[in-house]
Amino acid sequence: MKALKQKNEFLYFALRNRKLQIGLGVILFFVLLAAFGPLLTDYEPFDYVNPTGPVPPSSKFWLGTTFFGQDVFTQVVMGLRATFLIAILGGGIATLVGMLLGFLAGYRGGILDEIINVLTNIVLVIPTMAVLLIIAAYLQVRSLAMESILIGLTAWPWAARAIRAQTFSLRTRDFVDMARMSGESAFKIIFSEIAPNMMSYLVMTFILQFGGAILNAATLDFIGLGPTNAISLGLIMQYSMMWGALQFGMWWWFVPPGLAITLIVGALYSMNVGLDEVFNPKLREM
Amino acid sequence: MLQVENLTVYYQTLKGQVRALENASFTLADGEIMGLAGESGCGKTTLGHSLIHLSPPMTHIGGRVLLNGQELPLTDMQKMDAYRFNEISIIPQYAMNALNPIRKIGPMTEELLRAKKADVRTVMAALKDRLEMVKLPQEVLNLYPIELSGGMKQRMVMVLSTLLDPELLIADEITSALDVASQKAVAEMLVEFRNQHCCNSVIFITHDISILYQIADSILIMYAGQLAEKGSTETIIRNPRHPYTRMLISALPEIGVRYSEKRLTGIPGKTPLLLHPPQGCRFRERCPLAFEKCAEVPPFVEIEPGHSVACWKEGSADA
Amino acid sequence: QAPAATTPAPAEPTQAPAAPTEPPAEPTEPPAEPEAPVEVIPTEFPRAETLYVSGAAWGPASTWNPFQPGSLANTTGTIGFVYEFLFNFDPQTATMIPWLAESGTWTDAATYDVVLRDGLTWSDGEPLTAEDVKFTFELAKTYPALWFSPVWNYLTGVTAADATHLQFTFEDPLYQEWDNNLINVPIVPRHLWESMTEEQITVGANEKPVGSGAYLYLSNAEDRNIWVRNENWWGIGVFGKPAPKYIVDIRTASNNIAMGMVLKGELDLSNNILPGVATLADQGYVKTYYSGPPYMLSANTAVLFLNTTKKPMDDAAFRKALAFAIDTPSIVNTAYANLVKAANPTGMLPAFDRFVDQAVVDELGFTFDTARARELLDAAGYKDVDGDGFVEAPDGSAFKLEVTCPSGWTDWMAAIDVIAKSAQAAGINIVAATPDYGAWNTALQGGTFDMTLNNWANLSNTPWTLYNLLFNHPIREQMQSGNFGRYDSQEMFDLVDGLARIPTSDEEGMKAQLSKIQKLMLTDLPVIPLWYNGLWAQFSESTWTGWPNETSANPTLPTTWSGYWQLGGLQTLINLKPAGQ
Amino acid sequence: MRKYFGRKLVIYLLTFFLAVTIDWLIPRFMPGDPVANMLARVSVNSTAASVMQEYYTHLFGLDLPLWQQYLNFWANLLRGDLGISAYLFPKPVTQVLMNAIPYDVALLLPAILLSWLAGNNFGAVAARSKWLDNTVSPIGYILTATPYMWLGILLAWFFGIILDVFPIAGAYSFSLSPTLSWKFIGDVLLHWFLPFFSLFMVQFGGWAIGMRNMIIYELEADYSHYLEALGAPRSLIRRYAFNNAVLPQLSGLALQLGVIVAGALVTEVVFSYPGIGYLLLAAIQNQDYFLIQGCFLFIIIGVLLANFVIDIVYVLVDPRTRRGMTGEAA
Amino acid sequence: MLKFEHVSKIYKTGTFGGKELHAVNDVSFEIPDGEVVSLIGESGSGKSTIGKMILRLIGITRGTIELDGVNVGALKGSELKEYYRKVQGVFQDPFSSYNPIFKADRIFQVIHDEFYPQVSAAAWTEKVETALKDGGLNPEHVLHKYPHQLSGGQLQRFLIARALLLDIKFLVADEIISMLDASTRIDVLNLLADLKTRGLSILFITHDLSLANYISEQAVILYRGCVAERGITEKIFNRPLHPYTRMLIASVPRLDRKWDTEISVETKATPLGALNGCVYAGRCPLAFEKCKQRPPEVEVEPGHFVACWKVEEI
Ligand SMILES: Nc1ncnc2c1ncn2[C@@H]1O[C@H](COP(=O)(O)OP(=O)(O)OP(=O)(O)O)[C@@H](O)[C@H]1O
Ligand SMILES: Nc1ncnc2c1ncn2[C@@H]1O[C@H](COP(=O)(O)OP(=O)(O)OP(=O)(O)O)[C@@H](O)[C@H]1O
Ligand SMILES: [Mg+2]
Ligand SMILES: [Mg+2]
Repeated sequence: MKALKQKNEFLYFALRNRKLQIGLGVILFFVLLAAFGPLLTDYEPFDYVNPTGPVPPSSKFWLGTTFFGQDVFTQVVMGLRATFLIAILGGGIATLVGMLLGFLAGYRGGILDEIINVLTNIVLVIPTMAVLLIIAAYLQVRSLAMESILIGLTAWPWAARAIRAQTFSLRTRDFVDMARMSGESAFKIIFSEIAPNMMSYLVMTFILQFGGAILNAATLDFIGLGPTNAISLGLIMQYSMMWGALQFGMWWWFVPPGLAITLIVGALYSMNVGLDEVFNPKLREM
Repeated sequence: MLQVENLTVYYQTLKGQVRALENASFTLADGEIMGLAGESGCGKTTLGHSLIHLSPPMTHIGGRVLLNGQELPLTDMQKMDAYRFNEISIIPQYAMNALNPIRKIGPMTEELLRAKKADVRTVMAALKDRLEMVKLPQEVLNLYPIELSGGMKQRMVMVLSTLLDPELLIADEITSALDVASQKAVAEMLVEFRNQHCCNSVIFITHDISILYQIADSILIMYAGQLAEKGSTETIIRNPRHPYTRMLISALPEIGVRYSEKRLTGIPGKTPLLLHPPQGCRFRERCPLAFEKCAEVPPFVEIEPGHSVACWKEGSADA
Repeated sequence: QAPAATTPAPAEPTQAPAAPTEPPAEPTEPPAEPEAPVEVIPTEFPRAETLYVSGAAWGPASTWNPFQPGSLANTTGTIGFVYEFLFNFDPQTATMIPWLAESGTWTDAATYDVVLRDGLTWSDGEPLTAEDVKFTFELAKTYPALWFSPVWNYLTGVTAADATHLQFTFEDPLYQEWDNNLINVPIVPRHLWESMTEEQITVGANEKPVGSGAYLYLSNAEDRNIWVRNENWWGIGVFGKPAPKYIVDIRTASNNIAMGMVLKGELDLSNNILPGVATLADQGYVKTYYSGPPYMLSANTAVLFLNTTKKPMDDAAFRKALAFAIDTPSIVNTAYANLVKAANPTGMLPAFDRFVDQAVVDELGFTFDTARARELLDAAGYKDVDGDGFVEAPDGSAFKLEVTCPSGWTDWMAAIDVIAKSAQAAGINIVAATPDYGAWNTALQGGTFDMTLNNWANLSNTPWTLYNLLFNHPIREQMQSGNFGRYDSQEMFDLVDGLARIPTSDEEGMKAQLSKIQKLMLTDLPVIPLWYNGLWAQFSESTWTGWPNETSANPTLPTTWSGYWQLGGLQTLINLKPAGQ
Repeated sequence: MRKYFGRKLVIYLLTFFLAVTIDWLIPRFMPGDPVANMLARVSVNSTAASVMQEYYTHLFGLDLPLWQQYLNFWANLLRGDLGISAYLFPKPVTQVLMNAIPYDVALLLPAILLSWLAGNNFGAVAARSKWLDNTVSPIGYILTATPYMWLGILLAWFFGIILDVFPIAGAYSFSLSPTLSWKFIGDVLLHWFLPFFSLFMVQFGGWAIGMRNMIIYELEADYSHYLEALGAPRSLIRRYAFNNAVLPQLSGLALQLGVIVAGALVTEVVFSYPGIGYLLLAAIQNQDYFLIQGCFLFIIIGVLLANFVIDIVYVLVDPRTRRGMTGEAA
Repeated sequence: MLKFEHVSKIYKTGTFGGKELHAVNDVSFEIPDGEVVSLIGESGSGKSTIGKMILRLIGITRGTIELDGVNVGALKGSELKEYYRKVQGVFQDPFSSYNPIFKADRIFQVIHDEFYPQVSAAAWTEKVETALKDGGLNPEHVLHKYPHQLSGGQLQRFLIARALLLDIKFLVADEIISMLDASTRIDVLNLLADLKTRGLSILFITHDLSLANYISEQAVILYRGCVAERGITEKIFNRPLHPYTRMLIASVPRLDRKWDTEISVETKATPLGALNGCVYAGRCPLAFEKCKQRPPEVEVEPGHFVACWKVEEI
């Protein structure tokens, strides 16, 4: 109801919200690491750079080396890139599909809504990981992009549902009726009247999908259904498990990738709640 | 008997203080139904709330409130609990949503009473009678709030709030969302409650003066966080002294009047923002009678017994 | 289970024959005492009497049918513990060890006489006779779905003269394959199997196996198979009594869990691959067969199949150059941390050293030599015309090849990486790719790959096994049993078929034939043998001693892999002694 | 209410039908031939290979026309027959699943229920004071953000390797046979604990955070303000807020089931715990499409059932669901 | 002229449309050109539903609505857009009629983009300013502001100005003053009334008879989707015949007279008035057997129709 004032207010609160600050900080750190990390290392992720096999972190190998003498730092940095790629692509696709269906169902209502609703419910109830496993197993050579698309295409239901609910409640607002009486098309109404009002919501949806995609990808990778032609944080963990990192105490092999995922996803969640507090004055007091 | 003395309540916000209630002083006699009227945002709810639930961002700036001679510990949340519900009660503006949606009404009431250490058995018995009074069937106690219509919920809250026969009942805009027929029913019920001593005195907040004329004993007009005029209903309606009151009343479409015959007019201008209210009389900008003196805050003075006005034109000078 | 590349496939041609399904209405009279121990499952296995092993089972036990195909024989003791063979084979000395048979002789070129030992019994107390052996072989005639049914292509009949005397008659016998069958066809009890349906015999689970062997099936769970010693085993008097009363065969989720257990002494023998074990062995935490590199015996040859139907792999000169380009020493050092050793260019396992024609190898063999590879390429017309650092085909076309192995087989992934890199260094544009196992397998059998690693030729009693894999024929649409690169040389096929027909006793004949094969192979080089995968074995001496090692007088194989019991695995158990004794 | 269930039932049935159909497609459209894979390593004489290939194809019914395979699949399914596992040939898939299911139930039921209960209560407590909130919330975020397998790995490393107090693989010791002895039960619990605990912790974090946020919303709801204005004790207000906040948490549980199942899957992999997850992984690695089929079906049915139970519980606790919703199609 | 002929609106409620809700039930009336017709009734009586049907924001279940002989219900696409040039609406909640994240004057821009793309920006600005002035607003004070920076009254005037930009013929004004303060209410009402002079017809929706009387020529009293009484406002106001109308009038809080506490606003609902009967029967103090049938509309005096079985007795 109070747009301009609100915008400034949002910025004011956003800049002061600890959860948002911390979340953004962590994400920024990892994004920078993913972007510029490769400049810091002389190795390729799969190169056998240390002939003596595994060594703990040192000035030469910042995060030690794997069983085969590959540089863990390089792998993690490249894995981060994969992680962000999947998160953006997968999370983006999920958000997009969710938005599309959510808007459509919420705005159009009626039989279309019913159909989308049933579809959403079905996809919600089917355990996506199981489906992912199966689809992933179908693909002979799996790429990061393929993995992202798969994740995106199975993760949209809750977003669709939430966006539908939001759209539904916005649709009954009088300004939508005003727009219809102005002869605006449904498409225009959705994207220029309804969507802008849900911006905060959409952003938060994307953030959550972003995090969800990372976790999903890690799970897939870990059980060996990740990309067959790239490195990822989940794969690093899988290899570490497979090659006795636990038994041989090579903590530097499995701690960094998991920690990176945890921190990134944790930061995203933190941002999400932070944003919620910014957008929702009721929560600010706490 | 309620005495409010120089009560000043501000909202603390990031942009500064919203001076929503300043220097309010008035008394409310036993059994009196006092209407509290004024434009939206003038501080009616603030006044009502500050008497029962003065919680952040509301801040108590000054003044005190005496109920039957006893000063209320307005700022002490814990101590106030002893008064709330027992002595002072409220029917909130949001009555439609005031009930816990997932609890049946009967059990919820019992739990509340038990938590307030009231004599549950007697009160629950009394509850049955009161449901009768508001024409609600006994079965509502076995229903969930969503199974009630809006009007029913409104009345249920009314019954609930007055269960412990409070000294003071604050009814905040309980008729505003209703159509004329329901307005009448609810307003009459409230009077009936007072008559049956379900509550002693009532502050009836509304922006609809014509309803006050129907049920209130006295009317208090507020303008932009300050008291403008208080007097008996007849006085305020028939013989208002504050220019604001006058204009307000004359803007009401009288029944039977037709546009084509008599064109009514409203009050030009806008209510000031209470974040940085103008100095002096806050009505000054919209007032046709304003003069230099109005740059000072006019005192709220009793110009005749039971009739107080805050206006330089009507105050001691002119009277 | 971690699909460690080189963990041996449960058996290969080792596939053994049938055993009983649920004993259909067991012999009514309670058969002797031997049954007793089977019924009693102790709540806890006394450590001192129990041998814990791992690395053999690929999945939970599902079948005790000794005739079922290799990768299904997860219950690794079924063949070898419960069901036995006419002969065993000692790969160290390359000798056939009479087992159920007391002797086997070719009385003429087409007649093979077998004399069974006296006093053989089934674990239900029934005697094991020539009729059982005859019955077993004849099953394959009745049911072509049994893996050894092709024996009837040249076997014409089996007769049992009496309880211990059998005669096999042949038409054009494939001696080499026959020997292989002697050590791989499990003999099943006729009195129980006779009444079984086809389905029970071919695909039945045979949940209560009755065999003749040293151990009996006790119980199983998802991650373990438990065997108990057959106190009435006929072989106790002949070979000695295996020391462990119980054998708990563990399926460890990852090879490293096995490692951790060996280190703690919870596991006596781990047959899992574990490249890092070299360090631990050096420091004495675990024992291995050799105390220094390569630590392990060799179990099979890892070869690089080249798809000879594709360009430029159809050019022998190119293949030869590639062989010189591959940095096998790096594979051995890096990917395996010296747990393996480089293969002989002929692909022949060390046990068959005597069959390698050194002269041929000296003349036609290859070693890692980038410069030589470049020379060869240049000579064959492969030149870098466009200056991208990679050579083009003689016709000027550029090419980019893929070397593959299944995804997740980390040691092989490391190996193909080395292959690709070293080939690139020689100017051959090869990249590594790791498809899923299923996709890899499809490409392998369908012949759509460029080049890929494979090691399906396991240790056996004859070099013929290896060449049968490498030059399997005829060329069909789907190559399931070898020759994945579709090397089409009638000459070679004839040579291999000829080898099959040379009696195993005719060493000189075999050598001569093998020399021809090796010569042709090293000339054409349709496959490039790279290294020997190890017979991964690391053991603890905390509970059991007497493990075979390089210093043992008669070293046996320290393995529990399916199909290896008859290659010395069982003998290893017999040689064990409780620690401190 | 009946309509509510009617609608749910339709969705469940539809889901089931769809899932089963997808399920049926699995072995038929996966790359490679399951039988070829199964026989891949049998390097026998090539004549034997093709005979066996044919024999086994027939055995799995893969030589029938597709529509007939599909109908057979349904018919068999309704008889509880899911075919034969290729990887664990010749065990029936149903039997293989039956061996694994107890472990899943033992792991998932307590982990889901306890973490939900504990998380919600803990979150409600956390919302109570700033101090608690500031300590509990970050931990909650970290926990929910933790990939299941990573927490599993860390726990295994710390408790299993460094402290060496818990076993990190299997369901019970290799030296024991299943019996009803205290020793065995203790051993089973010891093996159960870490996988359970890691599942528990991740979910716990999620619920705690969720409840914390929900309850803050609820404490700002009108009914809470009303009770406050009536001077009701904090305890009552909190209780009501909690009761209201629990509802979205309950539907959240339904939404989360899929994720939890995935979590259990990888946790089982980390701890080699012989449940469905572990089995499914083995099935995938061994290209045992029939077993994959079975695992998937089991997961689907499990999740559907759990959803159904949650739906029923939801209706019982939330009066609002019992009234039909209205909607107008413009 | 806008003509309602046996118009009904049935909402399907419940998931699979199991239940039906007759929000508007067989309503017929006319709105002559240049007249203000009030639609009066308590909450839920179907007033807004009628308004929205005219505006084509919801579908018409049965019957026809005609504007100058054109069937409104059948309009599609560009026809509908043309229709909106002639017919517009203003709603109850001024704040929710604006998209909160845009400036309030965006509504004018939208009209420009959709209906007058050929008009130059400068000319348009001029047009807007004129319209605002017509609406009693000072353009300088109100342009380029966000909705929350304007008062409810200003926002409602904005909406009226927006309608004026379109040269409309017909305006639906749905409780446009009920959320406004007493001080501004009357001005908006006056503005509305002034529009008549431009030859506009208005459907004025309210629950307050005195407001209807103030502004309109004709009134339609609606109860639960059915017309109870209709005709010339003055006649109805001075001589209400339907028990419902009487109750409504008695409920209006007046400043000249206190409520007659004898007239009960509510009687307990009895199932007497089923769908096919008189819908008011359940509450009606006069209800009797016959009320189980639907009473026909009777013209009791010229331009005054009542639907009540007891109309003769009253
Ligand atoms: N929580 C708050 N924070 C800051 N300012 C507030 C808050 N609540 C109310 N105000 C301001 O205090 C002033 C008085 O508000 P109050 O709610 O008492 O008005 P009111 O007379 O009850 O209005 P209405 O008729 O709309 O209910 C208004 O200007 C409002 O903007
Ligand atoms: N989208 C909808 N779906 C189902 N029922 C509806 C819908 N919209 C309105 N109704 C119902 O139709 C009836 C008439 O509603 P309408 O909004 O027209 O009443 P109204 O007279 O405008 O009331 P108010 O004075 O409260 O605005 C009500 O009972 C309402 O509950
Ligand atoms: Mg208020
Ligand atoms: Mg309405």
